[in-house]
Amino acid sequence: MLITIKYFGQLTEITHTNEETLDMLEGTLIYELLETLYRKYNTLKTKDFQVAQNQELVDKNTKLTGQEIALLPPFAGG
Amino acid sequence: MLITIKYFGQLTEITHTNEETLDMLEGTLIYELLETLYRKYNTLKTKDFQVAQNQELVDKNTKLTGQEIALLPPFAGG
Amino acid sequence: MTDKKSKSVFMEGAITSEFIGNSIYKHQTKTNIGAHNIFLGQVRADVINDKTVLAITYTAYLDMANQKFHEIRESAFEKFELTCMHIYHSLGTVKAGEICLFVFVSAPRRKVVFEALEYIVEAIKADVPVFGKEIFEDETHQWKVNS
Amino acid sequence: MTDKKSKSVFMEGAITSEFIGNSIYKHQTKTNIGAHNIFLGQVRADVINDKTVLAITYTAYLDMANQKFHEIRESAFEKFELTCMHIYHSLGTVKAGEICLFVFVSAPRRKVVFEALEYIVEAIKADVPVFGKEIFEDETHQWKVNS
Repeated sequence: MLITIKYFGQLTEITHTNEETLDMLEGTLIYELLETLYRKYNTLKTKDFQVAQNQELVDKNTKLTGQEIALLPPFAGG
Repeated sequence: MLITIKYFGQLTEITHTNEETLDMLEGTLIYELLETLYRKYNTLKTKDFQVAQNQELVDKNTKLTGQEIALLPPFAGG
Repeated sequence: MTDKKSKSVFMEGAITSEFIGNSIYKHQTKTNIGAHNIFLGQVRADVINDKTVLAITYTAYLDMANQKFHEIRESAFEKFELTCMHIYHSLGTVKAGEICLFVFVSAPRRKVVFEALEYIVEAIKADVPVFGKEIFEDETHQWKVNS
Repeated sequence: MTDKKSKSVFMEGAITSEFIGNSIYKHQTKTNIGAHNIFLGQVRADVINDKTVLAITYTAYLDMANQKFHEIRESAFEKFELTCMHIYHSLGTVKAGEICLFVFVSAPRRKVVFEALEYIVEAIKADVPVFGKEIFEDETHQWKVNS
């Protein structure tokens, strides 16, 4: 199952990309996806961020649905 | 003791003046001054207003000090 | 950089949107400000007994009103950590749709500007001797009362 | 006369005082409005470890941000009897002293505009995925976090 992952703000300084596509197994949970990303990007683990799936914040035990995932560092609007 | 009395807003439609001077006895209280004014202006009694002496709102049992008296209908600022 | 000097509050006629825009512009040099909050009072074309309000003519007990504005200003600066505060009120005739009150507070952070602005506007409504004559289209009038 | 249509919130660069003045001007035809309340967020020249912030560069997760702005708008109209509501947020670089957020609410009477404005501003700060990179005079940067 192809998952598009978007990175924002300071997280892009770690990933050096705004967006990538990963192939994950059906039934994978968000935290399992994060483990995969932590292996790829060592320092990502040290950063504070929330995860959105289909533009809604989700818990790390949520199942991947195949929709867009976004890693969102602390908001700074206004 | 000469007292200057100022009228504002709708009260001026009763008094037909913005300001007048009355000669009152020393020791006169505000409500006694008002009795005098009610005799002069019949419908003044039916109107809602506050009294200021020296630009501060005062109780009707306050003694006249000889300073400026103002009759203030409800405020409508802003 | 606290701007506490007292200025004239009353202006003849309506307060224009250009005046307000310009007042905002002047604050762009104050780079310790992070939040502005602005209240604008606008004259409503209320319909009362089938007659529409065209304008309000404002008068004031000027000496007392200026003294009250000064007290409100001092008290707001004491209660709230504001960088600056401006108050303007119309005198004379202001048409429906035009602005008659402009209150502008600024501070480094937002929390304080919300509290300060409401405090100031409520104090103006309650304590400042300003009187408003609502003029109807048939040239009759009634006297406005704050609620 | 309730203006509930959704418009674009994001603008490239700073929000100018002329834009704000013009937005106020456009409301003078809405003569059922008695009270406006405006919040402006201005970029502060904060000094952090002896370095001064010159500007903030804003980016956003646009699809989600627009959705959140829409939800905040709907929820504010549901909670408060507003005549109209406008929200503008900058994207890209906004210099210290310039305005990056403009929230404008209007209603017949004042009480509701105070409550609504604070509600909307707090919701924007909490829920909208906007990111701010604070640029220092030596071209280094740090990432802003709302408090």
